[in-house]
Amino acid sequence: MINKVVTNADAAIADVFDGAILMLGGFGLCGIPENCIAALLQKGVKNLTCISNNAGVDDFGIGLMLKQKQVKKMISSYVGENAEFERQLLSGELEVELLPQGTLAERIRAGGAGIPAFFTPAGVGTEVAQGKETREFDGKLYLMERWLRADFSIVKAWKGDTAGNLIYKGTARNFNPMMATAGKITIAEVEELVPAGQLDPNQIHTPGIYVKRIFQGSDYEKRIEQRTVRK
Amino acid sequence: MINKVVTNADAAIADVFDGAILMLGGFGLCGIPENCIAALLQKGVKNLTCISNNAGVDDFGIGLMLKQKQVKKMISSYVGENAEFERQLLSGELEVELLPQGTLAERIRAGGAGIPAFFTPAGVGTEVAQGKETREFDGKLYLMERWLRADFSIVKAWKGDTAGNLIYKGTARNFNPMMATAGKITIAEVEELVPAGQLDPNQIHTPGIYVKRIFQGSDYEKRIEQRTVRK
Amino acid sequence: MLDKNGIAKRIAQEVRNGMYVNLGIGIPTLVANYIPSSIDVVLQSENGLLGMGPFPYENEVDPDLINAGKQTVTTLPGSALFDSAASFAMIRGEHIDLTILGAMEVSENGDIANWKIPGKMVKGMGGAMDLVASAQNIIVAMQHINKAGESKLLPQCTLPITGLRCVKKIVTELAVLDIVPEGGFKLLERAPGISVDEIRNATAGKLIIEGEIPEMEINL
Amino acid sequence: MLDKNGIAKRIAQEVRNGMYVNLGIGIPTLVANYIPSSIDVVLQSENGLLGMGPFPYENEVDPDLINAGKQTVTTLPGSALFDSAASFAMIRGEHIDLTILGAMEVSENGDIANWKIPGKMVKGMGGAMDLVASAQNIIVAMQHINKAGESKLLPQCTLPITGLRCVKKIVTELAVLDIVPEGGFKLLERAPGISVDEIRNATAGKLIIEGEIPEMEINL
Repeated sequence: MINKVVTNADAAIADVFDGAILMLGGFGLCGIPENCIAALLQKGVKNLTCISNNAGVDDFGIGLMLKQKQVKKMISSYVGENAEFERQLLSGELEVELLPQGTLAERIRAGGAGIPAFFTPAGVGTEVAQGKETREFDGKLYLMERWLRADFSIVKAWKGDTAGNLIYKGTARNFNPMMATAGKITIAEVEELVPAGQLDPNQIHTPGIYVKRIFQGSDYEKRIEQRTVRK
Repeated sequence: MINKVVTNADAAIADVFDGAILMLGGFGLCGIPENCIAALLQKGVKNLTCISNNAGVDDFGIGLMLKQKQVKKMISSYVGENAEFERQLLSGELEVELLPQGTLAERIRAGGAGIPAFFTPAGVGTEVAQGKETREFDGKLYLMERWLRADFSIVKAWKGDTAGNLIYKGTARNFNPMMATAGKITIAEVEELVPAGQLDPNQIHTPGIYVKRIFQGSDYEKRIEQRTVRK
Repeated sequence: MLDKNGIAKRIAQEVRNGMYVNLGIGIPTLVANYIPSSIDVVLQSENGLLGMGPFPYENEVDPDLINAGKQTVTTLPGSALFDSAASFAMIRGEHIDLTILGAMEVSENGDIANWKIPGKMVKGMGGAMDLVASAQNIIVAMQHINKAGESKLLPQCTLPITGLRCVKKIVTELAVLDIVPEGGFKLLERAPGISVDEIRNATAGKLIIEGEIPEMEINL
Repeated sequence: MLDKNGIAKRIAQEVRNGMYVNLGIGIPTLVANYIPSSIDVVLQSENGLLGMGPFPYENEVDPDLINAGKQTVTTLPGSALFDSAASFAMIRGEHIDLTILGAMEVSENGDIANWKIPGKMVKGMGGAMDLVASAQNIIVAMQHINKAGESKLLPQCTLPITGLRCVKKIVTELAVLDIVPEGGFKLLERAPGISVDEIRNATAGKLIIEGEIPEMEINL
């Protein structure tokens, strides 16, 4: 099986260039590629377009890249937890495109699946419909939405093997599997990297064909945004 | 958790009516719902439209339903292993709509996912394009294809739980997961039925929400079409 | 007059055995606390979980298991996890029986506005536009009156729309109302101690009152 | 002149380290036998398997594990299984590096016909139309001449089309040819013992011959 292993996050993101379009997995801070984000901060690459459901918080996740002004544009469904984000947006330093979450997810899937456009009812009659074709099927209105693709997709999984196969855990799966399919180059960081053959082929969430580079990450913080417990 | 268990195949398909549109899982004879097909033969329901990648062989699978003249129309991608099929088709007793396999799979997924139409490059410039909108995106031509939905989707899984969650094995997965999402009523037969809570929620292929009725099948024959071995 | 928990309790009475339900952030999340244990209901969280359980005990907290409000949660036996495309396929494909969410405004023909206030920082629509465009049955949990004292039940929404002609029922601190197909808020129940006149005064859109309007039956 | 295994052997030389490859039914399936063990290649079977291994030993036969030709197969370490929608998402999304399939006719602009003969029973296109519409690189394995003695390399296809302008290379019992962007079969190699004239006589479409045409290097 083809070996996709690179040594670490720095090696994995070495060719990310100024102005690149990135997809970054995660929902809130859950399932984000912490190691690669740290490496992108270190590298200081700029003018990025980041496709990610959220924009992190002020001091973690994509929020750190915003603070360093590495991001030119965000394509997201919800960006509400971030004061620096708000400042840059109001000052015009940052551009934002907001999409319904299901539309964002499906546009990314479509990018990976070679489907240039599809119809969804989400956003009909709203601002989201501006400039988009509206069409009726069986008596209901739908918007035509285009695929999304990226120069680099950066995802985080729970387990991975040297052939690039990935398994996610819990709700840390979220946008990671679709993004893995939609990047020209897909980079995966995993908590546990095993030799090819140790994962059950019936249970692979992302087949290795989509992953160009894989490495075992370290020091995962897994910060919780809303720690809610019962007594 | 909601309990979806019914006693057997007869109970599961009791309300399948003459003229119903059925989806039947399987690729060739691999992963077909053997118990439900036997029950449909017994029940003798007629004028069915069957959406299934293949049409079985003369003496197994959907081929048996053809022999009993229960099928009015097949929607498939490949129907080549069946002499009775050929006879009925040439005599005009049977109607057939042939679709590219990926288009068939995606139209079924779209049916389950609430996407009334999407664009695919498969079939551009061919007979399949007749009557369909052709459209250019980024310099490449695509066909617009509509969703497929069924009155009943009948699928076969390896393991299932009482809440309707399903796990498939090997290439017996094939069309079953998409079909499970696209039926008004989805019926699942499984080789092993376990109480809710015994399957790992990370490893569910079909979430229980899609399954209306589930039962543990029996006497699986699992006939092999092309037994090929090495010495 | 109902408090937030009262609204949640009343909405919980709408939940039926065997339903798959998506609960929005805020009051809708509280509904889970009041669903009778005698009925089987499965909660969907659109970040990729079916069969959501209660908040975890301290020693059960798992950062890889959150709900759409980013709160730590648990899974129940029979739950399933999936990706965001699969989750919204489930929503868009109308497999969810009931969606309960909050709103800033609802119009008498069922339009809903709940994602954006012009001039204020826009946080985004998250999954709300997908949910309202596809749900078979939508109940809105909200205050009848906004902080400026203005009705939120309007002839037409004034804020940017989230979805058209989708809301079926509204439960507020004052009343339970259905949106009828021909347009209008049909008053079904009064909150304890609230008069029809109080509801009429708080409703800017077309209010339909037929016969005696009962006070709701609810254990507060 | 090459036999079927010879054609498969020659095509195997086109496979590069790190490629993901889809092999059609017939001669293409034989290609797997001749891929050098020194290179890592992953075979995709469009019924839902990546990392297909050789046919099983008798005691390994599993009816739940077949290839797209319905033959029993095995999986290799690092393989993955998936459903048909995911499989064709992989194909349609152009993630497969090389597709090798058979054909009844190929035209000089790369059109392919391989699914239907008018007047004969139609078996269906299976996955062929998806594969040819999306593959980055398509090699056709076929006989140069049909059973009636007519060329299968034509100015235009006469049979119903499977896909337009998609074939990149053809390997027959007589020759290796590229389809060039401006149209035409560019002769690259002769099969052992075959002359340029023999190839010219067997090719009805525009044949491009530049300089000396070497005999192919192949261990038969």
